[in-house]
Amino acid sequence: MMENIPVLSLTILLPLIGALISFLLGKRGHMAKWVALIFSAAAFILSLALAYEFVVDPSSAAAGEIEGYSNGYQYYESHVWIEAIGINYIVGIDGISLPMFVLTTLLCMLSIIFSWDTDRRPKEYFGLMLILEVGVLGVFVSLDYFMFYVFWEIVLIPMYLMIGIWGGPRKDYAAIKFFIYTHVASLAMLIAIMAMYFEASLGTFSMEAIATQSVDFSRGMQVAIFAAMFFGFGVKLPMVPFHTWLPDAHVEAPTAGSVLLAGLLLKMGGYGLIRVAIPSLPSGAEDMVVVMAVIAVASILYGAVLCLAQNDLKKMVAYSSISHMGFVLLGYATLGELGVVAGVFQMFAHGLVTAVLFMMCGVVQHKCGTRLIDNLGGLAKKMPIAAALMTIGFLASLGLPGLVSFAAEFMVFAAVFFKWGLWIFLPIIAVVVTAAYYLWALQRSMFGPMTEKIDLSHVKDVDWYEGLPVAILIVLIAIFGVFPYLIFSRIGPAVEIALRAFGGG
Amino acid sequence: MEIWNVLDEFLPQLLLVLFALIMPALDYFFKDKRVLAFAALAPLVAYALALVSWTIGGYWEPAISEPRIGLLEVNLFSGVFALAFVAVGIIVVLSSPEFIKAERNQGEYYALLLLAITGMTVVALATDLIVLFVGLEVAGIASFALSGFSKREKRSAEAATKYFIVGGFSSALTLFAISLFYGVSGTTEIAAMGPQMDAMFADVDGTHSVAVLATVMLIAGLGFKIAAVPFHMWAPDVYEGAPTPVSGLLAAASKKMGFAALFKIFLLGLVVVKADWDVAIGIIAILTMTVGNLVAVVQTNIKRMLAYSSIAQAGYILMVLPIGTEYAVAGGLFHVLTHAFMKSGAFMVVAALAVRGVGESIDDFKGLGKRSPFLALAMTLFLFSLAGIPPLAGFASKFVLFSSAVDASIAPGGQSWLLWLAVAGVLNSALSLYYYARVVKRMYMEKGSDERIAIPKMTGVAILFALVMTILLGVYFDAVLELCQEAAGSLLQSVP
Amino acid sequence: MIPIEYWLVFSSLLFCIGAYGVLTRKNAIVVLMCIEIMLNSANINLVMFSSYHSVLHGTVDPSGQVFTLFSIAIAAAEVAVGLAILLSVYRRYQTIEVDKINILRW
Amino acid sequence: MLEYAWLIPVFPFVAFLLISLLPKRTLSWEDGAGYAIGGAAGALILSALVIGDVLAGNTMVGDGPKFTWLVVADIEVTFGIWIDQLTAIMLVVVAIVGTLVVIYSGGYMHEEAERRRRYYAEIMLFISVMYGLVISDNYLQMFIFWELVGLCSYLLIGFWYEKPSAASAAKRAFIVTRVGDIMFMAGIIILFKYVGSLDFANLFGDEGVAAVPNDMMILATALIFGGAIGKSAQFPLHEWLPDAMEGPTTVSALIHAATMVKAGVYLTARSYPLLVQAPDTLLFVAVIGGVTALIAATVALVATDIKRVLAYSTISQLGYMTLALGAGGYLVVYADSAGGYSAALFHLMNHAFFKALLFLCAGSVIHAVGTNDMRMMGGLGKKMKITSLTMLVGAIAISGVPPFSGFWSKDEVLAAVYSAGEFNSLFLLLWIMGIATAFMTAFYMFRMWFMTFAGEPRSDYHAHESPKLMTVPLMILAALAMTSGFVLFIGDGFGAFSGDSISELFHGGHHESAADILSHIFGDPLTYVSLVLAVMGILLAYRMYYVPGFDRSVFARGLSGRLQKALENRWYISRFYDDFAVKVVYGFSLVADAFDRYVIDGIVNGFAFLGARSGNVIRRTQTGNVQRYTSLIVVGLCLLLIFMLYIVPWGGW
Repeated sequence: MMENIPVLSLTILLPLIGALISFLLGKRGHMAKWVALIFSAAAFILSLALAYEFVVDPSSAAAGEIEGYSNGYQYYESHVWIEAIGINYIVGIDGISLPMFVLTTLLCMLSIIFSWDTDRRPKEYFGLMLILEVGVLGVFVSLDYFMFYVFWEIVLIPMYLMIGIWGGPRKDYAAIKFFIYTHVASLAMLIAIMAMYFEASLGTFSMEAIATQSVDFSRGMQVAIFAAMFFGFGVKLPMVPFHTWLPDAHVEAPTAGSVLLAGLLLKMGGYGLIRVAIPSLPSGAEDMVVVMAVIAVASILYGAVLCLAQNDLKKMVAYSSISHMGFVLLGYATLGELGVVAGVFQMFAHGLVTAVLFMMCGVVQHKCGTRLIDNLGGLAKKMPIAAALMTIGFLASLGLPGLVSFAAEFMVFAAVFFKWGLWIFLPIIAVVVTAAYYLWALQRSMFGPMTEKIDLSHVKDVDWYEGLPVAILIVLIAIFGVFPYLIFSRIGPAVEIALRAFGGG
Repeated sequence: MEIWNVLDEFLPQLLLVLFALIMPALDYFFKDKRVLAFAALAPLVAYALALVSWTIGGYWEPAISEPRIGLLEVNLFSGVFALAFVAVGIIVVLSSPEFIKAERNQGEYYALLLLAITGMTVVALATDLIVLFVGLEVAGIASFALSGFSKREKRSAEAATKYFIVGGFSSALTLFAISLFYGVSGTTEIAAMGPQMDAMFADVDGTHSVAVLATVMLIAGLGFKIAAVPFHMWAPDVYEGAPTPVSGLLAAASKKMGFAALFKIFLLGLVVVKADWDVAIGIIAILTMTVGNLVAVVQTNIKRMLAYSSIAQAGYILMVLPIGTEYAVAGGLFHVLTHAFMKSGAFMVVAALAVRGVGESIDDFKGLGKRSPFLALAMTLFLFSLAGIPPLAGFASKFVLFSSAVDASIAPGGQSWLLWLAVAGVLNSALSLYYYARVVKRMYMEKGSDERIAIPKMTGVAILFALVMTILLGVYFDAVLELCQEAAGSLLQSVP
Repeated sequence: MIPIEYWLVFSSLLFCIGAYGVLTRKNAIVVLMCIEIMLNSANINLVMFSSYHSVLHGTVDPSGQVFTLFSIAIAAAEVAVGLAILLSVYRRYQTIEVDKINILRW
Repeated sequence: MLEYAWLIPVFPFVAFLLISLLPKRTLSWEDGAGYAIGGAAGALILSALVIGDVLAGNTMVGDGPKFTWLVVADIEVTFGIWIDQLTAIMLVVVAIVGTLVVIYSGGYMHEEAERRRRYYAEIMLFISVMYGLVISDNYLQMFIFWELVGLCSYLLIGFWYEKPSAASAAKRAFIVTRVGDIMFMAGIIILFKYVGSLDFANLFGDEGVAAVPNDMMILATALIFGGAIGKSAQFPLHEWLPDAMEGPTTVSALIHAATMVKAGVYLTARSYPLLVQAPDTLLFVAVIGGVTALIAATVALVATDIKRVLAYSTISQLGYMTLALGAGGYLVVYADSAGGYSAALFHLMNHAFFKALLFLCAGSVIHAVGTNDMRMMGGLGKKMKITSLTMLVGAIAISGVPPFSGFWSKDEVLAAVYSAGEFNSLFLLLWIMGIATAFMTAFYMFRMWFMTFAGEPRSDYHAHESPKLMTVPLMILAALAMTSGFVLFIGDGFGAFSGDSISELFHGGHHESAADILSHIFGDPLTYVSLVLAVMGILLAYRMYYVPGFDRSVFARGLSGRLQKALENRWYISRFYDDFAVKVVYGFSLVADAFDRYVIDGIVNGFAFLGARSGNVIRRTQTGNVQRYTSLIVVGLCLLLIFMLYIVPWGGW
């Protein structure tokens, strides 16, 4: 069905075209949302088709049977870009990037729907969103370091502008903090990339090619490069103590911005670790295991404890992201197939769940005019659907079995026990704390008597464009909670390849 | 006849000087002063086309005739620099007529502009200290006059005075340094200096110290041109006071001339004493980028901010000297090229706004995104490019530049301290993002006047040219990077 | 023949005097003159080294002397431009004392 | 039939989906009550068929249909169904009580016009996942449903979410049980590591058991029991259950008395093959059970909220079952007898019936009176004949008066504990605690009954008997409470039936005839000890709460006064948790937040500030005086010269 079509490139290109059209709409700014919807939906459909055609376990099929197959990657495309220093345009997708890829197109489309009532500078708003999609998609399929970095950085600008233009009261501070903090991290990664390029001295930036050399780098070199990469990816993740850009960015960002920030941008960090850092630098990863584990556990617990103290719903959700992304890192830190697969799955799960949470925070903000828990209360009476959706979102996020996060968390815990035994009791405490802050927040904002601090007389329930994306996400959360196999089976073989350097995982 | 050989290699410069000389006449004959600009463009475009078709297109090769008299050499290294100078020249000339509309004696302006560019190209071509010094001075004197061109403008006169005093002082330092080098080497030919100095060190006691003294004075003298810390103080004042297109010329071209001289002298003539100066220049590089960026953060005048940003950029390029590999020089050349476009572009946006009566304060940029989407977008891209955000030109060249430091530090037998140059570079890039983003914020995130701004046509063309190049060199820079590598090779292959 | 050290000391002194003048004198014309002194000290060096090398190598080495001619010409041009600039400054500021010319700062 | 057992939860689940998703207009008959009853009944019928199959001797242990949940590396997690005698007992309970409660709800929830729909949806979801929990064939699957029943409990406790106390109680219930849940999770992860599978079939087999090292087995079983502590409200995690009474009474009856809280006991029973490998854990189980039984009973003595009395009673009875399981494990290990095990299950089943009955009666009373406070009631016996009579049946049953069901099972439990004393004398102490509990149980049950139904009304209300929809289930349950004890004598007897599910663990396994059992029970003097104590409890309650003129204020003075105060404050356990949560945990989080804001973020902002500040400082050096600039050139030149002449030759780079 899709032979000889550069599907990946096409999927990346579509939002770019959409963005350009959107910017050039001139006086017809109100059309921007349609343009954005059409192009993002087209990208989503393409990515779905791609996921459908994706061969689940490439190693079981004969290599020749899969169109565009190369060394674990499907839909592989390779073109020379800058010959002088060996930069290539290489894209390909495997089981690790596939869930991220589809998640990206999905969340972008849903965010666009969610933003349907945006009437402030819609051209720019939707255009930037599509640009962001281009960047994120590019990151997830790039197989060339230079390209990877370029896409990685492209993401920053639209997000900076989104926070800065459509943000809340402290947007200036938050936007610039986000921009510079994550940029510093990217630059650390950049230096690591340079070091890998020269140490491998192959004259190419191709990830696969460099990986063949980098696994044999000296231990010291590996640790140094890994540390730089870890910092670069970890800030994005974000890990404690380099997380403080996140709450600020989230609190000020517009809802759709938060959704994409938490749903996709954080995943870039986790994705980078497993795509680049860990498989390419096995000795470095092994030496840094303790650091990774300690930071991961610290993120999980610290993030969770901080959530308890938050008064702003969105800030709470932001801190919960820190906690949940800690599971990703913890999974990776085990360096075993189980943990890594679970970590990747957790990224996917968190992407779905956190999108719901931020959207619901947005709904509360739009309808009530405030997100401060102290000012809320008893909203379930006024907006029952919103309350139900929010409850489901919170439950999903606290790792309720049957919803998508559980499988990931459970497997991460299992992997941790397999590797470190009874240390498991440290991160597992977070499960209780997580339940505590979510339910407490729910109790104070949605339940109880109706608040008198704000005027609730005109508060309506969710609008269709708010409810629909959330409902779609919730259905997916339930589906993948009941059938995690669908994703796990795809991640597994890819992770197996990624962990080859560790002697069979 | 040897003299004809020289003239042959010197043809573009002659053309430039010729046009410079007829400028006053043209000024006298034509009422529409745009004619002057087009006349000034003619030799520049011709030179540019010739350069492009040679360096990138490869359609012809300069005929290098033997025997040589050893004052000038047309090679790819000089070609790249000349390309940068001419490109900036074109951009500046294009945006000048609208900016200096109200001034008298516009013929002089273009004449000086052409002479300045002539001087710069001479520096790029020079293989002998005498010619190099002459080139420096021609460009310098022309730019002193240029920066004072807006005679009714108090700041312009002040800028010229300061530029002139500091510039004269630095010329004296340079000349004295050159005289000392001549003393310890017995030659003024750059490539021959090294071996002769080596022989001298062995023969005569104390000559090494004299060479070090001369090196220091040369660093100071040329450090003035590139505005390296602590020889940079004049730059913000002059860039602020000078007419904006001239500021663009100073930041984007005059500074590069300093690098042309530095690369030649240090990498060709002074490699024998590299151990003496490499750490010092490394420290200066780090200081330069850091101070430039730190002070840029607190500026309120956009031209001043861009001036400090130029200082910082000079720090990046200065890395090349201590690294000294071919790859590093390629990165330096590449950055020279990209910086020429993005910095001159940024200055031209300021110039275009000034033409329409918008002030130079960063606050005057409020709401520019609404008032003039094109100028705002162009400015955004120039600034992000300066900050090194992909996929823009500034990123590509910085990437090569910084990676050369990494390369040199991890290569077997490399000097590991060079890594700190890369680290300082990236940290400074992040720091610089702060003030660039602040301008972007003013343009897009803050409300200003609603009045739309019509873009001055010729300046608009200049900006568009710079913009296209800024994007192109970021997205597809294969040919240019290859050229820079070859150019670097052509410089370093003559190292004895 | 006068030993080379004498010449060096002489030119260095001249250079320092010039530099000192540039740093301390308020009058821009005097500053300009001091710059000329500095340039001339370099010229002395060039001529001196030229003859020194001629003696050392036994061949005539004219490049230093040629250089001096060029630099004298350049210095003249510089003075011309400099005086013009000072003139225009005087028109705007009614002074040529360099420490009064300081609206461009920070 | 057994392979279709997975359909049991599907019925209520479909009902749940229909009720929650159908458009409002389509959904008829009291907002979904019809679908709910249909779903529950469908499950009931299917359960009955399955139970019939099990009674006929068929089981499905580890050989049923499987569904792959996920595959990672060499680990495959599959879900399936597991039907044995233990499952059947739970199915009986869930099916019968579930169906009756749903029917009863039709009357009870009549006035909740707007919310009935949500109620039915949630209750259907609960029944569905409860079935799922019961038929799970591995720990992970069980854990999933385990959490889901917790979720339903959360939702239903918070049914009247606008009441702050309800919202708070719901949250508490979830969080406290979650503490148990993470222990459960940790426990199964430990097993997962050593056995590589979570299927009961693999875990309980000889290979599975042998694969786990002894200390890890103790830890794992103790942790799994930790899950039971949370869910079955055992000490010290029992305080959520009384709070959970904020929910509708039907919910209390179904979830917080008959089914969900039994899940912990069920889990412990299910884990028997592992528990018997770790006698230390068994002892722990028994001690927790005994302590729970006693403590909860003491608090019930003074509770004035009718539902809280029942809640503490539930905790106490659950403690009984746990105690029996602990003792039963000892019997299995040392005496090759499944007596304690089947006693626990027997009590589980009986308790489900009579406690559900009691709760529903209480619901009927509350429905009529509009308050939970027994001090406001009194004299309801005349107005609510059916309710008072059925409740009396329940009270007698729980007090352990023959021939009602409670007597048989309670006696079995105590007998098992006593005989375990032979192997560890601690059990004798536990037996005494059990006996004391039995006495107190009888007392507080009749205290409740007398306060509610006897005497004169103590406040102004217009009580009336509840509608048929409510009283019929009451009567059915009353009948069951009277008779369910007799299953002891049907066929091979309940003991043999339930013992079959762990029959491979013990070797004695002789079956007694009905006459043997009877003579066994009534031939044992200990039976009379508990019987007499129960009767004394009833009489004491009669004296204190029925016969007028008894001055209860004597208890409010001195030591007993302080004791009473402690009891009224629930032994201060709840307050301790509150203080811990608010002062310690929340306080800590506030400190952490301040740390995050001012220290970690402070450092980040500090860098920004430092940058701007130093920028400003450097900027000020630029005075505009050109001679300053040239001076700086000279200074720089000198420094460079010094550096290059003296430092570079010395430095080691």
